[in-house]
Amino acid sequence: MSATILGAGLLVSQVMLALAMALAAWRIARGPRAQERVLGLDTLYITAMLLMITFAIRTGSTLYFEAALVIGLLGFASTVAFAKFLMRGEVIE
Amino acid sequence: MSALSPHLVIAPIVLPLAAAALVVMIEQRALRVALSCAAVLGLLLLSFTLLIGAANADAAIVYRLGDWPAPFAIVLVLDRLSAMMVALAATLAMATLIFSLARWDQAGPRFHALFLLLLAGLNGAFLTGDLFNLFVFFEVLLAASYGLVLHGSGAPRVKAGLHYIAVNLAASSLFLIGVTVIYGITGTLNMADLAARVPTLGGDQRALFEVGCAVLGVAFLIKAGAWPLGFWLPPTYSAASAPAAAMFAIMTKVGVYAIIRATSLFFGPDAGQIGAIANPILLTGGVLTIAFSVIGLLAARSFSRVAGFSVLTSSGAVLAVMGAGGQQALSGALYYMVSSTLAVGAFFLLIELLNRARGTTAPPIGAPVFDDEYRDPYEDGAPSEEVGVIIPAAIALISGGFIMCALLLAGLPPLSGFIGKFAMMKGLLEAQAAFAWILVALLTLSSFAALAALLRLGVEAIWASAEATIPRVRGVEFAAIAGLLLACVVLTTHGEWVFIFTDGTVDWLARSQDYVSSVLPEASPPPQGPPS
Amino acid sequence: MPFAGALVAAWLPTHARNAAAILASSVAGAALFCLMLLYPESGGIARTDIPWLPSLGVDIVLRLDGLSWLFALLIIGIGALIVLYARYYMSAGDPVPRFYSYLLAFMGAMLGIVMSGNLVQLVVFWELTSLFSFLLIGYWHQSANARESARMALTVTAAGGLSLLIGVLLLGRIVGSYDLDIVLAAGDQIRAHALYAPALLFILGGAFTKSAQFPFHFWLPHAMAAPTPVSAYLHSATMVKAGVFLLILLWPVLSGTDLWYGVVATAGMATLLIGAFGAIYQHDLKGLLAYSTISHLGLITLLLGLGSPLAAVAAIFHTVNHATFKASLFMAAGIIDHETGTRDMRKLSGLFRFMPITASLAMVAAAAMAGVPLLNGFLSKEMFLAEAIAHSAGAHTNYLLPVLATLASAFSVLYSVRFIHTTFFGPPPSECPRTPKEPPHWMRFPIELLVLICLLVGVIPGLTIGPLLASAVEAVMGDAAPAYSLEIWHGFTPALMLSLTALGGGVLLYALFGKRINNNPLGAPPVFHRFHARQAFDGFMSGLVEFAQRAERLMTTRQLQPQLRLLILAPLVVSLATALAAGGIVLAPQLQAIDPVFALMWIIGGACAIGAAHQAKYHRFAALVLMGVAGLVSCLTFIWLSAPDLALTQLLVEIVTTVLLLLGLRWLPIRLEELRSYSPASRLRAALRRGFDLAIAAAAGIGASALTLAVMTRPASEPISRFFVENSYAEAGGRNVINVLLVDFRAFDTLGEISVLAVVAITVFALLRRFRPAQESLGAPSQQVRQNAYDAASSTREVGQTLHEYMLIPRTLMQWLFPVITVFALFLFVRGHDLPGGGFAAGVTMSIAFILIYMGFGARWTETHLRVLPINWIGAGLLIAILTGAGAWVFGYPFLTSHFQYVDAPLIGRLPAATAMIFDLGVFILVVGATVLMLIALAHQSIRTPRQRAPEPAPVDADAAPAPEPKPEPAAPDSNESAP
Amino acid sequence: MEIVLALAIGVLIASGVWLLFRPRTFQVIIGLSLIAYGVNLFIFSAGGLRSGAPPVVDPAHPDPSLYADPLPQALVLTAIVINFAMTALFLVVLLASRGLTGTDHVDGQEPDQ
Amino acid sequence: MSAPPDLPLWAAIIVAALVVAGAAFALIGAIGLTRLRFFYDRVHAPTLGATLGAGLILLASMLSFSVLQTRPVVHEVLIFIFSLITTPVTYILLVRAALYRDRAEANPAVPPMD
Amino acid sequence: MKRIIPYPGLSLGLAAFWLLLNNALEPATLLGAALVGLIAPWTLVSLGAQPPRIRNLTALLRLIPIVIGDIVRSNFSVAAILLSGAKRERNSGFVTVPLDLTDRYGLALLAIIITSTPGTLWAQHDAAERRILLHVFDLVDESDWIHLVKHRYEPLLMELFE
Ligand code: NA
Ligand code: NA
Repeated sequence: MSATILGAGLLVSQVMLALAMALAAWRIARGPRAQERVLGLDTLYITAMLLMITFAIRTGSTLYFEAALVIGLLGFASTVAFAKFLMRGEVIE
Repeated sequence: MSALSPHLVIAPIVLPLAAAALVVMIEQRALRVALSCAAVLGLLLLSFTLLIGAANADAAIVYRLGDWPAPFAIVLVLDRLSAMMVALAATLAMATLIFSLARWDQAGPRFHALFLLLLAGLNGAFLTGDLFNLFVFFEVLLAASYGLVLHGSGAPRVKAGLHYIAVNLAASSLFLIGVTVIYGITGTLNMADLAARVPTLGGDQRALFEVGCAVLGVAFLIKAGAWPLGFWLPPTYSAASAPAAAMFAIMTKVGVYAIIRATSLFFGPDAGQIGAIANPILLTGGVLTIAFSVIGLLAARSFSRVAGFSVLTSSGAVLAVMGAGGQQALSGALYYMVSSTLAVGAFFLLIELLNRARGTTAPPIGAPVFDDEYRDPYEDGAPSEEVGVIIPAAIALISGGFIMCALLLAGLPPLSGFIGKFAMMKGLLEAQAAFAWILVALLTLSSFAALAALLRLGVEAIWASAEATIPRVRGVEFAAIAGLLLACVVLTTHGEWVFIFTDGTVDWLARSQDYVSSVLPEASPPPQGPPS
Repeated sequence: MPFAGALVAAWLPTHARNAAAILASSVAGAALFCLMLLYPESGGIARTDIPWLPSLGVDIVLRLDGLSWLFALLIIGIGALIVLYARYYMSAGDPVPRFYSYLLAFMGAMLGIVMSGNLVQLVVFWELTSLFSFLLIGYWHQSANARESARMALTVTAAGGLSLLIGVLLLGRIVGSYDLDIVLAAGDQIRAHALYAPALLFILGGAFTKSAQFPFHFWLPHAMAAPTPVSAYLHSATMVKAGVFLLILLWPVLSGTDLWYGVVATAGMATLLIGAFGAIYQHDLKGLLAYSTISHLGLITLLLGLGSPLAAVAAIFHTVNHATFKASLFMAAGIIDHETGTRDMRKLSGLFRFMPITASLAMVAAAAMAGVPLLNGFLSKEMFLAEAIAHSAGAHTNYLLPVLATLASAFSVLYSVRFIHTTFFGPPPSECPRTPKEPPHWMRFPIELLVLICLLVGVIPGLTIGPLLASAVEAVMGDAAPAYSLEIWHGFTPALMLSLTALGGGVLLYALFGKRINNNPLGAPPVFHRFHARQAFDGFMSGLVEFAQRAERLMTTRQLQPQLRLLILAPLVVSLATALAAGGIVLAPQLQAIDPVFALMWIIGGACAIGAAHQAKYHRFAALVLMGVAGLVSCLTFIWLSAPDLALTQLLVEIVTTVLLLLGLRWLPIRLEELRSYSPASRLRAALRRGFDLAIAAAAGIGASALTLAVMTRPASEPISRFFVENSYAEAGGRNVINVLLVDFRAFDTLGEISVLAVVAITVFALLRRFRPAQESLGAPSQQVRQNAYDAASSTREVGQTLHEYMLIPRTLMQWLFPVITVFALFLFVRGHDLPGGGFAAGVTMSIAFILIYMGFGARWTETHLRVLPINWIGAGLLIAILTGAGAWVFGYPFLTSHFQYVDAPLIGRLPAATAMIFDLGVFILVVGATVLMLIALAHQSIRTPRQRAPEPAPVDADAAPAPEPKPEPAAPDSNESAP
Repeated sequence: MEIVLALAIGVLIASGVWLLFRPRTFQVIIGLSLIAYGVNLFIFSAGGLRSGAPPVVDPAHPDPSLYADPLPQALVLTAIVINFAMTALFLVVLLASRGLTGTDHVDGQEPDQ
Repeated sequence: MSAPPDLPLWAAIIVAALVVAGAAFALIGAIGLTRLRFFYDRVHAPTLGATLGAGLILLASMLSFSVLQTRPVVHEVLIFIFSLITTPVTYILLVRAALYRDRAEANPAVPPMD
Repeated sequence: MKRIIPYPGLSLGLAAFWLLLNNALEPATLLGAALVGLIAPWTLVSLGAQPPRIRNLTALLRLIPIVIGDIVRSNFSVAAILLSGAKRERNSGFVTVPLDLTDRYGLALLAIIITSTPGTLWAQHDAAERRILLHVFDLVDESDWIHLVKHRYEPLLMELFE
């Protein structure tokens, strides 16, 4: 019973997160401007992180924690690089 | 071999690697030069020790890395073929390094490190007994070759380098796909284990394995420069700096080596039906490659293209002979491969001097854009730290070297190029191999084409412009070329030793079960076939 | 021995004329002495075997029988005379030692041919004579004529040598040996063999090119560009006789068939006539002699072609005779040239008065050439005519042969008479550049000697040439040697009649046509002048080159795209063929249920991959972002499918790659969508090309899908990976099998992989040290320009304030995150052996910490605050990894053998300690170094100062070059490499 | 599951191959990266697909059937690293080419020149 | 796909509710990202997923693992803290870059620099 | 003390970070945490970061629940707006807020708070004019937002850092 509830909840949430990713990807594809695309990518990163955590809950394994933490701690490095590129025309001055 | 330390087998990889690590950190040029020279010299001595060891051993010498049992972890396998290739690489490297000391090693940063890493990659590729590890060392040597082809920079090099890198990156993907299919089907990466498992594959598993091998084979053919996959080769080799190009003479041989190794292990006499797919492809590829090289030689407008197409001739010859069959022919092909590698290496180095004599050295790369640009002693005209004295009678020596190179490349008597071609032709005719006639004709045509091209260009370059500048040739530069040519002379005079060795090698390659039992001593009965 | 002499001579200084000549003549003299010692007793064969390549059946066999002794005598004897002659002929300005060096080397090679006891060895020396002939013809390489002639001669003769090689290979294939004695003993076997015809034709190809037989005769007249001693020696006396020698040598085994007769006799006859006819019209003395040589060679070939033993005897005899009189004629021509400065017969005249001795000698030699009685030429020519008659005697209808033979003889009389008449008689020369006089005596001496021989042989043949000829004939024919007579007088035989007819006819012809010939402006026969050998040859060669270049263009491409198309098509075709040949492959025997989330993820990922492909041309930035999505979905896939390590690593690498590509994007000027209008045709072509590409791409995708499906649904029975799972913890002390694989089981892969990183980082660094950015992107990006302009315009702001404000908050965070990320990297490193993580992941993490600081604060600031020495890190990391691996040697274990145990520490508990961790430390350090090096090498391009001044020539003294910038690259200390 | 992954790999490789044939260097580098994603997934898939069974062994249960095949994963890791290096290299070369030849065409010159 | 872990019913219900709620916030944010029409508006939307969405799901994870391992497992807090700190950096930089560009293009919807 | 532990707060934080990462309280982990806390902050010294001058830690303790509450509340209100679609008229726009806060850490914290709270965005900071530009998702009255920053967050931050 509990497994069913948990399984259903996780499945629903994963599908929702995946849809969220799809919407973010839509934004990336549509743009229209570069900053929208970066924003979409950032959203995608966070959503992917959440998806990883739901997956960890589902498998009961803590082995996926680091990957999620990498997104949380370091994922912004690439979006910051994109943003800096947009603002200054180069990433490292 | 028992007298030798077993660890010597890995030394050809570790020695240059460690030297590279040190060289990277050393600031003083003299120290760097000394270190890399010492390393390569050590490698040379070592490689010949191993060669003798391998020649005297009646089985492969297996080095189990990490002390893990085969076939699980990576093993190094020193047999006659790998020992020969390692020794060949070391010989070429010694000469090339010496040559580069005159000026090329200063034409870009970190030349010595790249050079040593290239050697480590080459030796790793020759020695490894593991398919994926072969990929890794292929990448090491390719990465270093990317560095070397770009060494000195300039638009022609960068243009050619871009193509070279793009093609090889795509080829590496094919390599990975092939390895993956093979692992997915057989469950192993160890080449001996693979050879043992191949006969047990059943049904469409075998078909899939063949597909994997086909993809892998295409990757190898790309590296070997086989037509129509080797278009990248002549432009790249022409654009590369002399030492880089000289080392490239052996790079295509890595592809050839891999094909010989894989074919003899997976498609050998024990593999049954499965061998049928390899030979026609190799034969066709080889024949087309030689034909292409004949055309290219005739059409060549510069020495370096002649050299590049000569590389193709020797690749194509080995491939075609592999495909055509015939033990003696293959032995001749191996001999020819050794000879042509050394000769082409020497010729690439000589081209540099020839061009210098004609006053047409590499085109300048244009004015620097940045103030702190790397200063290229080669371009600035007044090299500050050239090694070695200027030697007199440069033109005469260059001409003499050119004639020897021409004889070697065209396979004309009396030097080793002739002997190699002769041995191949004789073997082909005697084995009554398929397509023997076409091959003999092509080999003859390639001789003629090389001769015609070299005559045309050489007469133009050496005789027609003798009054032009007398080039400043450094002793080390000439010593390097002379060393390689001397090696070819030794190959000529002591050809019998070489043939005894290559005959033994061919014989050894035909006994793939001995290779397997060397690597997997306890696993005489192959694992059971899958329950399919 | 001559080879050794050649080597010594090569080392002599350029102008040591006398020394070289003395050396050369002593070599020749010594050789002659040796030869005398080796004179074969009747029928004896002196033979020395030196093993060379026994496994190929090729040994060095020196073999001296009567025939080869005779030829050797010619080679050495005339060689010695030429050496003497050349001492005076060559001018002091020429590099004479080189000449002698080549000459001696040639002599050696020629001796090698005649003394070869092994056919392959013969081929070797054969090609060597071609080579030295090339060098000698091209000796005066300042002249384009000499160069081109040399090239032509070598091309033709070397190609002939290749043909000979194939012939020899076939002979060896038939007989089973290349040993001459064995081959000679196997005549019947050879003639009966199916390969006889090709073998014969290939061998004739070699012989005919060498001996200038029709249709390969054209190179010889051009070889006259060589110095006259060379012409005398190589192109009349010796080298051109090599072909004849070969025919004589193999005469016992190859002749006697219809094919032999048809080919050899026809070629010989054609050559004989063409040569003689051509010689008549030459105005150049040497040209006349050259064509005459061709003609005489044709005569010899014809004799051999006839196939009868007597004809062969005549051939041998004539070979010797021709060598003597033709060499002396050449030398005489050389003297004339030397003394008058011209060889043009139209300018020469009445020289008898100025150089009577030389003229007399030349006249005698020319008479011998014409076949005047009491001279050696007469004897062999008469034998020839006799054979011609004898041969046609069998078939009474066939009088062609004697008629043509007589005609050719008459021609030869004609040009001999013309030679003598125009040169030595008539009024004194008026157009000569120099006043002629007699040459030094020693220059004349060789001619005197040779003419004497002509006379002696002509008068007392039995005493002079007789024994030599006999032993040569015996060597060739053994017991089958025919009876022949060397008498001058055989009575009024038909041959004598023909001989006299020819003599008379020749003189008559000259009387009739002499004037016309002498005034013929072409210097060539009426029809022949249309055929210019050299032009034809050049035309052929350049046609060949042009054809090759056209074919090459068809067979190759210098463009990348077609190469890549082939590269993708090849595996597709090959693997499809393989799969079909094997009867097809079942794609997916069993499948798992589809996880909808996973499917949804890949709908996104796939769409983004396609989007990236679509956008990459004009919207690079968008393509980069879209590619990032595909990468992220790959990471999620790794999570989904039990590969946390992969997900972790892929994520980290994704981040670094993004930064890297963005750093690069700064140097790629924006591509604007092209507004150019294309013609409909080119648009159609482009559309077709794209359609084709799309088809290949789709095929590649389908192929990849099919292969994936086939492989992954078909688990291997006994994968070696079982071993790793079973032993990872028990034997290697790590729970994370992936990491244990990387640092222990397959640590060697990792060593290679970090080497790749090191190489690439170094290459990137090296290439960027000489980076030449596009002109458009040289300046600061437009954003910076605008923002700085805004700052500068505002009174309350200073330049850079916008940047400062923009980065204030990110900087604060990045600064404080640096230690945090460092600790995280440490964490990943430490736990890697047991849980996801490891040296590589830790290294990339650490480098991201560096990147953040660089992004926040800029390169200059960062490098004044942190010691960033990536190159040294690379070296140190690699060294640590190697030393860890080599540490096992100390304990006698193989490289990279790891040792692990649990250490019981007080208070803390059991700690795992594996040497593999140290290896991983090396990986970590190297990865940090390599990643940082690549990134900052790119980043540094922005802070390099573009040159203000126009490019100027580089300073001559490099050490005095002005220092450019105060050490602009602290990150990459390369002081000894950059300008001081 | 297998179908999804196989299709994914197919799409990645097809997109990459398409870009590989395009004339601009930046297209080629993106193409090579996409191919690399595809190839990495392909290697990874060779061991068969397992969900929720990462190869981190519990010392109590070293039974291979409980874990995903670790070897392809290790191979992918190596491939990722090498691929990263090659991307960096190719990037720098394309930049150098752009600077030296004045065009971002893969052949270093515009096709119609 | 393995079965989800065996949690007590109460925990299962709470965890399921938390993940669904968190995912709902993320989804709403993504919908906003897609549907909103101006860039500056769009930036607000994904904050939902980054804050409450992440918080709820991480809470679920903490609960689930704490129950499963019968000890407090709280390291998910790290993810929350760091994403809370780092996500705004991206947004701040992006908005500033957009401002720059809009001003450069003289977009009237954006306040000028002074 | 400063010579051993240049940034005490960071040391504590990193030690906690280590413990959380390892998710354990074993002796070895504790030792590791101590080492990390002692050593890692030194990397910041070389980066020349000024240690924040924290005056009053209680201000932080008061701030945190306020911020969390605001974030949660804003989440719901923004979610409501997004779900309601275009039914309700909504204005978004920029608001300039004068600021007295000058400490970089204070500013950084404020920026994070404002940006993390759905509905508000930190768009630009003008140090010279001592003002910030915010973007507000649902802008009804500008002064509400100025009030929020000036009276809800800024005093606490000033208390904390200045
Ligand atoms: Na499989
Ligand atoms: Na916000």
